[in-house]
Amino acid sequence: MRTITVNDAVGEALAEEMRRDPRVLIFGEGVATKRHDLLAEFGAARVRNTPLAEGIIAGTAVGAAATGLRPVVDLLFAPFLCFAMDEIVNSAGKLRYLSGGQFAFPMVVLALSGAGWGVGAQHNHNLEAWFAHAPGLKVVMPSNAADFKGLLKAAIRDDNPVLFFMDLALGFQPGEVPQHEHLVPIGRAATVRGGSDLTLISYAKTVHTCMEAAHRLAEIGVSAEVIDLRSLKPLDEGAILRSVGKTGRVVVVHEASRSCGIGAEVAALVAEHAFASLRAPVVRLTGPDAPAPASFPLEQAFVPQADAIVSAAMKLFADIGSATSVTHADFPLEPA
Amino acid sequence: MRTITVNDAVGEALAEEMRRDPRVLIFGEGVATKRHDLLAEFGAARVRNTPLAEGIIAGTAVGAAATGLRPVVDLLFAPFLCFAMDEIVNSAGKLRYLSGGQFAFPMVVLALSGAGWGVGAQHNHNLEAWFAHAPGLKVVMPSNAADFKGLLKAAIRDDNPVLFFMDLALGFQPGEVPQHEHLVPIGRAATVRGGSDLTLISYAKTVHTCMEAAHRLAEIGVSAEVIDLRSLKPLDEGAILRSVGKTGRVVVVHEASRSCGIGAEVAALVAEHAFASLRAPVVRLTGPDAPAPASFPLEQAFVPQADAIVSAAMKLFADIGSATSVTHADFPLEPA
Amino acid sequence: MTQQPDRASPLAMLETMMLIRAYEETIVAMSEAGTGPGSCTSVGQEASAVGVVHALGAHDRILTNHRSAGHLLARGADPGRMLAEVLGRRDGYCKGKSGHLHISAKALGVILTSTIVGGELSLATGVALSQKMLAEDDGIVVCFFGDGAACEGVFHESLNLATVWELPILYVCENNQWQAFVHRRETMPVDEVRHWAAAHAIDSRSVDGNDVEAVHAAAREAVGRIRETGKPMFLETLTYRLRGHFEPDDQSYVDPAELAAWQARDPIALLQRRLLARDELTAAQLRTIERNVRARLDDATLFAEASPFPDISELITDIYA
Amino acid sequence: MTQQPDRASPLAMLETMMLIRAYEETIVAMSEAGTGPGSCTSVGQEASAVGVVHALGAHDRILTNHRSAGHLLARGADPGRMLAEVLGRRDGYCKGKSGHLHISAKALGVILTSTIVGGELSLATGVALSQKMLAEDDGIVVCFFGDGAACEGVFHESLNLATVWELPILYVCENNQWQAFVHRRETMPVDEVRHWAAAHAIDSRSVDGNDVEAVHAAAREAVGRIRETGKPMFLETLTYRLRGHFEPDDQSYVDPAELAAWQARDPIALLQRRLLARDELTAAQLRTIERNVRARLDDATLFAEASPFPDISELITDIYA
Ligand SMILES: Cc1ncc(C[n+]2csc(CCOP(=O)(O)OP(=O)(O)O)c2C)c(N)n1
Ligand SMILES: Cc1ncc(C[n+]2csc(CCOP(=O)(O)OP(=O)(O)O)c2C)c(N)n1
Ligand SMILES: [Mg+2]
Ligand SMILES: [Mg+2]
Repeated sequence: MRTITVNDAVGEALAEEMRRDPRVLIFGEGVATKRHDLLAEFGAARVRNTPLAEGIIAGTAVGAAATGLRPVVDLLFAPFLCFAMDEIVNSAGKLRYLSGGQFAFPMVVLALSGAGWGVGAQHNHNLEAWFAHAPGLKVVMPSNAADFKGLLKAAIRDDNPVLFFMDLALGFQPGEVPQHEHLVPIGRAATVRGGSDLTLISYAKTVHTCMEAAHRLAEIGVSAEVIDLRSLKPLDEGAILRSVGKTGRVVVVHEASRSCGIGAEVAALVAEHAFASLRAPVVRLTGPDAPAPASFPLEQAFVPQADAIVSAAMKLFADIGSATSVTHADFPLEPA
Repeated sequence: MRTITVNDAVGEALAEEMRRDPRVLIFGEGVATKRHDLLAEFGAARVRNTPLAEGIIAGTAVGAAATGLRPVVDLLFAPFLCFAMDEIVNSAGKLRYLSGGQFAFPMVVLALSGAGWGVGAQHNHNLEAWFAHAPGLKVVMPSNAADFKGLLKAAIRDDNPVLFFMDLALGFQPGEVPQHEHLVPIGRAATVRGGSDLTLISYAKTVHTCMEAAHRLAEIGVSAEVIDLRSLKPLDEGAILRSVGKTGRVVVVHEASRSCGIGAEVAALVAEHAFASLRAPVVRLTGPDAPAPASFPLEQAFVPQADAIVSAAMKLFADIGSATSVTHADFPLEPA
Repeated sequence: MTQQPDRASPLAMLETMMLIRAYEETIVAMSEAGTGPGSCTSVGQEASAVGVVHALGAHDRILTNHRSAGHLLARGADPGRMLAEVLGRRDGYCKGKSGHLHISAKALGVILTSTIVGGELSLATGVALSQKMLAEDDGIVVCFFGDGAACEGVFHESLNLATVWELPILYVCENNQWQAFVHRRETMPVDEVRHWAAAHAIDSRSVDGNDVEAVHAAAREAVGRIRETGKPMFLETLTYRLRGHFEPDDQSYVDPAELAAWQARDPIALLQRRLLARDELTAAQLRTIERNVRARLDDATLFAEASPFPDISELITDIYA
Repeated sequence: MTQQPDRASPLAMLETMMLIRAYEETIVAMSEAGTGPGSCTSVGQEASAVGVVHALGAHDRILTNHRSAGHLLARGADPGRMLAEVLGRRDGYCKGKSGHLHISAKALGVILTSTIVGGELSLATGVALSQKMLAEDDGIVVCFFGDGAACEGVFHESLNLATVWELPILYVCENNQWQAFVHRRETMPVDEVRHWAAAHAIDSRSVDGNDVEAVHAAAREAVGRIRETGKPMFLETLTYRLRGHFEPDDQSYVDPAELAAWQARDPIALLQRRLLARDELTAAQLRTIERNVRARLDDATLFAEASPFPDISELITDIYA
């Protein structure tokens, strides 16, 4: 084991997979400028800058994937995916099915999101749930360097389109990553802390917030299990249901907005398939249903904090009959 | 009261609002060709054909809305919204907030979706949940002629961007529509059938399937309440919670796919805020996590049917401890 | 890559054009009889499809759109499997999942048909990148699209990337003067899309799209140039959508004079008259072709109608690889 | 709509350019000191902003992008409120919610700033439609964007719609040779975007973007023509991004010779030299302007830093109207 940053883990995964398989290539706006190590090693045909046009970047990846290449495209910030939805959703996600299985689309789309840079909602928008709602795609969003590396390598080897979301705030976070070949299978959650009284479920940077909350809960005698989903589609339903079967209490935490988010899916899953085990309301703690502001204190307040997790958790041990709404910073339920 | 089709109800709403407010205009691919009655009455400046380019159609609406017009744009089929996501989500949904409230975006986007025409997944994709997940937007999806008319009129009068989804299969469905001015407020669900044993929650064409199921359930002594959500954002959380508070059992039904769909939001809401009332697992019955096929029998099978609703409902009256997965046509939980 | 000489012959092209017409008429008849769905026919545009596709080699690849029957049949697709697909049957090229709008046939090199207008343009660059980076031969990519698709921004993005990356693509714009229910003149300031293409520093030409020999000559030249230079080219076939946008369509919004003028230039009748006049075709030969084509379509219809619907379990197959 | 004569004078333009430069230098200093965030500065592009904006009337409207400080200041925006916005403070033009990337100032007619590259192009047509349908005067719309934005398909969609609908838009492409970390020459086959614009049958010109008098003359002519004809025009200002894409940026990827050549053509130094040579400016006057500008920025900084952060409750206001 050695400690490297998330950004370095991503760089290693790309280099190793490009070394292993000559069909892997990477392109995007500024990719060849920024990843000069890859350019130097693999040459200009496999590491390419593109014109500033997300639609054709994604579309080119889809067409290339269908015909033998294994492209990775860097679309920079998640909101820019809005210019590539047709290519990702209507083409990559549907054309295998519509062609009766004639084509496969082994491709990876990289995108950043999340608070931490003060750049506002046109750069910071957690859109992962959209892709979990669309057919034919896979979605991952890791929380630590080892998973960044292992999941990116798995994504590149996957024969399906994989959306690889990178929480911006994690880029420089160091973490232990095995020296040897390291793959993390898509579709498998990680139980990052064992516990028996309640389950905190999250992904990306709020996993760390959940760990902090779990730590504090432990101090007051509550044993919280923490699950890092890692893969948002396919979701590791077994891991979720097993944990809730044990604890009977769930708080789902993410920065993305609540309505129809990943937390809604997890809560709905639990409410259907772990109902008999549930001992308290299923609580979601999410970012507000607002665009992300640039102003530093507002941006910080946007993200669920450990305090809120702890107090949401504590309420689950109150009398069920009196359980009331526990939402992030007590925002009103309705947008209006 | 008189009986008119959904399509006619839409036409009436447009004409009445254009008559009432000279700032209302409509444009899109073929709008002036297809709506020649509107063209004749309101002229070429307010009823416009456009080039075939959804991005600029939506963007033009956003820019016009910010500066005094009240545009309605017809983007035809929901998958084509993929070419207009930036304009709808990043601009219309966020620029009010990012400008500190300087601008408002009174505009309506029309889009069709759903089974019934055998045209496959690039024309038929129920995407309403995406917009419920994005900030700053409203989303409606009516089930009957009166609501189509009343909600479209309300959407045109709303000072916010409203996504107005039209279930393709309903176009020629007749319904009673008041002769006089008829507005339906956005954000209010309709209890279309009262009941005490369980709540069926749906929107668009599957409301009718729920009604059929409720009818059959009544025959076997089960009293089902049916809620037509109509507005998907804002969601009428009060109406949902009140009904579940009474019945303690819920089946949510829609054609859109399950993962992070509207049903997930409803189920999660109930699991958090009506937990104490729940007497059985919260069940979702949705279209499969697949692109929509063209082949007629497959397309039909894609849509939740009354049989499945009845049997899902019946299972909720079995012993809670033994409650097991009830998904549409027993599809596996994971996409892989 | 050499052409089978007979594929390039006017007679071979006539037969393919007549096959396409007969196929589309079969679809229209089924739709009118209520035994088949509506569809976007290529009636009137057969010369464009055949002139281009008959100029391709076996390793070249094709992307196409919602009005694809001509391209597929010219490429040698089996009308029986196509009809089966249109009817949503198990033996269709896509197991019935596509229906008529996105038929692709990988074995024939007909890759990634998209009915999102502009979709084929966004995908073509990637297919060409594979040809350039992986192919052992000098295969090129042909991307068919309409004048409407050229209004989507991705048209420009595609042409620009193909130029900048030097991708071997023949862009074929079938300018049939209509974009669903909107006339082309309402959507662009010039009559020919080639002006837009030329701005991307792409060699851009237009040709009478109803004259199959002219289309074929232009396509052969373009294909040869692309193989030589590796760079993209743009060819516009000026033609007309003789039937409506989607069956049934009463064309009430169409100027009857314009329609009549183009009907008088029906590409099939035009070629028949010309070949008869040049003594390259006899009335007897023509009748033989007609009979052959008719027979193929009758067989195709029988095949398609006999093919069962897919099993319901197919609803959730072919989603992930 | 008549111009204040002094706005059009070279001296007035010089002062605005110097104000912009001083503003950007303030931001850079804050960013280096860690008291302010990074940002996309307009250093080197002041002539383009000032030449165009000083040619506008009060009822004209502006859309701009991530590199907007010059456009805003030239329009008369208060540097104090701008800095407050950059720092995320309550007194910023957008209450701190925008930060530096999407500052808009409705009262000044600076409408809908988008940091989605191409966003401003997609919105401009709608603003122009309002001008055309609602405005009582002959106000026009100016849309500023970069050479990178011209690579987004929506650029073409916007120009085409403006042509077809005859919308009063002056498209100003600030071609600064860079698109974040990619040189313009890697992304397009020609040196000037105007070739793409011209294909849309739009009157399209380019001008030395570092010569404010040339820009101003071209803009005045264009604005006049648009008021007269109601039709769009395209003006490209050929200029250079003298600092990096986003502070801090070491520009290690930039060719030093290219950078040096453009530094030698710094638009502010160029105008100063010219005015001194023409005896339209004295050294003493220049010092006065420098002092004025410095004083304004000092005040602005004090104002901005004194402005409080917004209350946390602001997180969920201004979402819906
Ligand atoms: C993105 C998108 N927008 C709109 C449509 C609806 N539509 C289908 S075909 C068509 C017209 C296309 O015109 P053109 O590209 O010229 O092809 P043609 O039909 O004339 O062959 C339209 C608007 C679509 N399928 N996809
Ligand atoms: C749709 C989109 N893609 C990418 C980006 C990231 N980005 C911000 S500015 C920029 C370069 C823009 O180049 P240009 O339009 O020439 O403007 P300039 O920065 O040179 O002024 C890029 C790639 C973005 N903000 N939006
Ligand atoms: Mg056409
Ligand atoms: Mg630039």
